[in-house]
Amino acid sequence: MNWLAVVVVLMVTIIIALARVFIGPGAPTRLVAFDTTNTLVVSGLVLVAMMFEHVVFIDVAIVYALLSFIMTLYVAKYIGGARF
Amino acid sequence: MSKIVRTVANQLILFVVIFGLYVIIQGHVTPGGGFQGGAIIASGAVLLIVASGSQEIKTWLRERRLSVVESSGALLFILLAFAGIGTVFFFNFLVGSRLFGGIPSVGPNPGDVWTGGVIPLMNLGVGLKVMAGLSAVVLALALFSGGEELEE
Amino acid sequence: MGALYIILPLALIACAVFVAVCRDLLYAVVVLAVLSLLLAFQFYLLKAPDVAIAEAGIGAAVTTAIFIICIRATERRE
Amino acid sequence: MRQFFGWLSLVVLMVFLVIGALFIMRPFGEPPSVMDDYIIDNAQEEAASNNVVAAVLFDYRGFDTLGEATVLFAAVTGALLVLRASHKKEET
Repeated sequence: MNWLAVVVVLMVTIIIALARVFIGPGAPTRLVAFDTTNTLVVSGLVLVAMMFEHVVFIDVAIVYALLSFIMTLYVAKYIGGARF
Repeated sequence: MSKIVRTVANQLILFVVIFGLYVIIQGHVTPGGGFQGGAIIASGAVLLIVASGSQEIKTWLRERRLSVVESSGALLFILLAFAGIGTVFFFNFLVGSRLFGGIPSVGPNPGDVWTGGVIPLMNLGVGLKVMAGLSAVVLALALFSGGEELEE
Repeated sequence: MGALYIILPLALIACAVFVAVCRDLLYAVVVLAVLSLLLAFQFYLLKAPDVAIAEAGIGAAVTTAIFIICIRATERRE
Repeated sequence: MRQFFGWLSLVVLMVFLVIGALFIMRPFGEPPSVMDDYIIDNAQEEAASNNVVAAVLFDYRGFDTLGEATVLFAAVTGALLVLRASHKKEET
């Protein structure tokens, strides 16, 4: 399998989501685009780990999948107007 | 935040802590180590702060206890460093003994947890230190930010 | 492999310029989170998983949390 | 106009420095000394650790990790000192 082509296509989709992060009107649009970027990068990490053929590279993908939604929660709580 | 977020956070904190302990303890075999595992567990504390609010966290997680944990981690690190001073400072004196004393074969191998000499214990000390330190900083900032009245 | 090593640093530079120029601090923090995400991916492609785990743990949760709490306590606009 | 020339000279200086650094820079992946070859060859026997990064951090360069721990301790102490003092002053 040619994993590199899949990763490059994922990078192009990341660039498209990044454009929405840059120009999107308002904070909620940027937040949703940012969450999309999170998911795409996690799948890209798993694909690159399969490309390198090392088992230990999966750990980074697990860490990011566990922790990436925390900043989404923080920005969402800020937009909601609650105190921390 | 809402009940969904609180329930999911209370279930997920277990997995975060277990994965952080895995990263700390396997730090000399797989990528990772004390700093990384401590940062992961501190992120779990940050998740609890955003899910339940800092006023409810304050009832069982104090900065004073966190500073005690951090100082004990630093003390463990420095005592392990001084324990090998018969040869040289930071000497790896546990290689060959019964505790963490195995020596791996040269070249790529899957590895064993019972290797590394003094390195896993130092990983544990640095992990305690980083975990308590980052949690204490974020908790203090959240308490200070939530304690005063904001006009908006 | 060459295409990734060209696309990803360009995206990093674009994110950094946006963070420096933007007047709204909340948008800057969101783009800073994206920057740390892509930086972890870059370290990962350079086969440094130790640094990638550290960047993911610190940049994912703790830095954004500190910045958002500080914006809550102060003004949002620059 | 003067500000424009200032910015222009700054940009020209930065471009000059970056291009000069690209010419001076060592080829990617070439080791700059023999020390890292020694560490890569002997870390598994001397430090008994498969992860060479952990061996360097806690065995070969232990003083650097001690300095990093000191910096973290100072940062946490300063943050707790400042925030706890201002918090207490607001209550009274």
